[in-house]
Amino acid sequence: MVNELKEGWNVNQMAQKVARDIPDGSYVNLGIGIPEKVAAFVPEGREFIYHTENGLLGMGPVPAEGQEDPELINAGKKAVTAIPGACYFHHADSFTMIRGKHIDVCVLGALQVAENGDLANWSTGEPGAIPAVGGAMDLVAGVKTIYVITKHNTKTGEAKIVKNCSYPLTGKAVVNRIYTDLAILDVTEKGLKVIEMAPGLSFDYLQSVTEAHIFQ
Amino acid sequence: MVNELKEGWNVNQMAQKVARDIPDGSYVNLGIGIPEKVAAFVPEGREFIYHTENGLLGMGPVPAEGQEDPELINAGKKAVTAIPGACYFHHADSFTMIRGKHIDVCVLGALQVAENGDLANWSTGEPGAIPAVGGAMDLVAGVKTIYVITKHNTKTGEAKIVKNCSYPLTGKAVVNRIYTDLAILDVTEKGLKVIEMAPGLSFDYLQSVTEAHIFQ
Amino acid sequence: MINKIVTSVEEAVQDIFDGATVMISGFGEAGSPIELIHALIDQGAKNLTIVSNNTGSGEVGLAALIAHKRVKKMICSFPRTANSTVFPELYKKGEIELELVPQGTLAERIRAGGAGIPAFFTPTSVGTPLAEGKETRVFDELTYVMENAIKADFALVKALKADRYGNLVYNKTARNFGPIMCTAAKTAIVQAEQLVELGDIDPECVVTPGIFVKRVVKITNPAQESKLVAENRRYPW
Amino acid sequence: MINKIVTSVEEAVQDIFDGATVMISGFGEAGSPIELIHALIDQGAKNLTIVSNNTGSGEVGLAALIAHKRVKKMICSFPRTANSTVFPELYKKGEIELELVPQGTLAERIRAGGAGIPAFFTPTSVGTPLAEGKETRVFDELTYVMENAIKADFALVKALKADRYGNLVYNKTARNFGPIMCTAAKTAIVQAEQLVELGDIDPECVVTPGIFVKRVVKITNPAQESKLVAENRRYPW
Repeated sequence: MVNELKEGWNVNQMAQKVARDIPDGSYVNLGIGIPEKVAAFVPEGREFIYHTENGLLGMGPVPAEGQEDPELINAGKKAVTAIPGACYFHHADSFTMIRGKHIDVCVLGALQVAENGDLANWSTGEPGAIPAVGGAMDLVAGVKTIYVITKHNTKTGEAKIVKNCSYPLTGKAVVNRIYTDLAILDVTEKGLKVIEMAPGLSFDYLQSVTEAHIFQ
Repeated sequence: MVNELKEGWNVNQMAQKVARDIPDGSYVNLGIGIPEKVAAFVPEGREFIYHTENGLLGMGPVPAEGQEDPELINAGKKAVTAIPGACYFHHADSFTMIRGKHIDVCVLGALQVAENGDLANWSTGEPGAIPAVGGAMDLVAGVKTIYVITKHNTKTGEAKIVKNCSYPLTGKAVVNRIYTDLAILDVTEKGLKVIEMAPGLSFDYLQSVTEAHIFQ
Repeated sequence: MINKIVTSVEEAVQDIFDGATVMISGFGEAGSPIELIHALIDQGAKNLTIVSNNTGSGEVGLAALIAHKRVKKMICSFPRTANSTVFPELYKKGEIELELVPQGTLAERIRAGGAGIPAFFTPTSVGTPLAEGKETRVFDELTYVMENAIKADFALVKALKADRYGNLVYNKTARNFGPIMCTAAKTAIVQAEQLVELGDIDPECVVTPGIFVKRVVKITNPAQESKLVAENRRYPW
Repeated sequence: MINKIVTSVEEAVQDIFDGATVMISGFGEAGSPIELIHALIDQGAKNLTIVSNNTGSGEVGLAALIAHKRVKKMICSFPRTANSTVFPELYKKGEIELELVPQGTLAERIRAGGAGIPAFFTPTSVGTPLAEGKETRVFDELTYVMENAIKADFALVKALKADRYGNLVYNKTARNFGPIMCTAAKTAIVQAEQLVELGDIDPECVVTPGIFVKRVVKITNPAQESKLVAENRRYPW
């Protein structure tokens, strides 16, 4: 399957749509990579509190150059800041927040998402590859709402929104909503429901570039 | 069995003997009642740190009258103080110290101790009595060394050092050493070994007022 | 804007429903949220299951809640203490249930409830009547008993300081069960002696992160239970 | 008198034995006790099982310990990070074992080890390859996997301040695994930037109570791993 579409939302537009769907006052964990961009698009009048699983609630923006503290970092090991009202804690307490269902929303990247909400985002399962899981399995098992933000297909045109994940799972039936460059899809009991499509896109075209069955 | 002995150690002497056997630098939890008296007899040159399971490590002496703080209390709900170097923590962390085998010595009272080290100290099992256990079962399950300090027999002459506990157990085979007004007894694989006797006491007399089998 | 501060104890406890499970902080009077408990008495919810280390003393606070027959069941480690007569009398009459739990197991079950751990194994109570009927299991030649998490619909907690995010610090040994109860309740309701601005609590010293707290109400001079008992006060007065 | 302060890193790590299990604090470079790790390299213990979130970067600190073939097995959640080449190369050659554990499960297993809990149930990893071969169980219609505690012979931990009782506070997100590792190791060895008098750390703000700490050594200006890596430093130098 080849993705012939040239248009579609860019990464910032995708991130903005995620932010739009997060309720005021939410506690939010943003995964490494594209999900981090969501922080730049908090809608007017809303306040989110960002959790980073390495031990900070109330993560603020990237520090000014030269102001980085190597002991104030996020889960991606990048320098961050702490807002007034932030707090630090150890890893067991941090994952109490995650596993105990205290975090409202987690935004994660994906290698594959299946139509039943299965997520694969930690390993391609290649022999000889170094597996690394971090907090991904804890997040999908514990956070109330899981949003995936990802390109609809890979650079080489392979499907990421699939019938069944071929890569090792991060969690079974854990994803609630998928934000791609082409569409927003809800994981429902009946399968993937299209909530919104990029401008100019037809449903038939969207289905043609999606391995999973989708419906409107 | 009637306790005809008039002599024997008094409570302060018993407490002093317990304190004598606690190594320098120990973390110590003292039960409610007679065990609390141990704190007054720290031998010259030794430093003990007292843990109270309601959330204080570094418990200090009773405050001067008028200096009591109703929010600075011990497990017996009496006003205490905190020494320099003390710290406060919540109950789950406090019992991490206990259950995780971080406390070196716990000194407890007893209703009955059996010759295999079984301890009964929380309930007489009377029908209609209000059972109350507190931290006793956690302490005997988790603290490295359990010392019991108790009168050898009850006021009415009944045995407290018994073959088998008739009261509900606090823990099975948990007691290491027993300090009574008449003797100090070690719980060994072979039974109760007499380590020390009150002045003027004969072994035969001691055995005659002890239900459990003892040996020298 | 996130603002967890409510202006009255009435508002703070308004949605506690009949049959709810309510955790109440405190070890004896230290950390007991007496004003929130009194508001709960006024509010009227009944058939409550209360999780608290003790059962209160005299006829104020938790003891008053029990005296008003609002409590179906107590889950606690030490139901009788100095000046506690209300619970013992109802218990002897068979009018209140008791689940007796060793203090450390109680704390760990609450902590597990907050941490998404449904069950764990502990050496505490093995071989005693409190382990009867419970599953046991051997790890490394030692026997442990399986214990289940406790969660609650509400927690009533006393703190020293709070900010609008719900970050909390406590006072000395009044900390006791507060932090873990905040994690294990769907709705943690806190009375704090001081409300402070965001950032006034050192981020290294926050004891309860605000994420675990839903509502905060200011009670500047909380009543002292032992003093009320000494004065023979009874709630409501 | 209780005095846990030792005067050198050599003395601090002298009894770490071949085959020991050693927990090492840190998330990336934040909280990594690099001077203690270098002292362990100099000391020579081998066949170690290391419990740490990552595997180090460049050829300093934990990565240098691995490069010197002292590590038989890594228990960690994320063995590959920016500038980490040492572990991946040895792993591909089959010269080092890996037990991959989800980060929160790793934290909880360590916390359980310190708290006397031999095993617990968690929803994390259910239905994934990391749950394969593990016991699962249903509570309230949801499936959980049983995980065992991890304990260690030693922990090497970086803190900000310590006193002679071993009370510790940490710096920001360098806190990460330090507090739980101190609880789970028989001998927790700490490097602290500052040594302070008893009472200088507010008793309300102590993060690791001294009871969990055996030795403290002062390292006033700890090396910064990312800086050493940027300078292409390799230990020993």
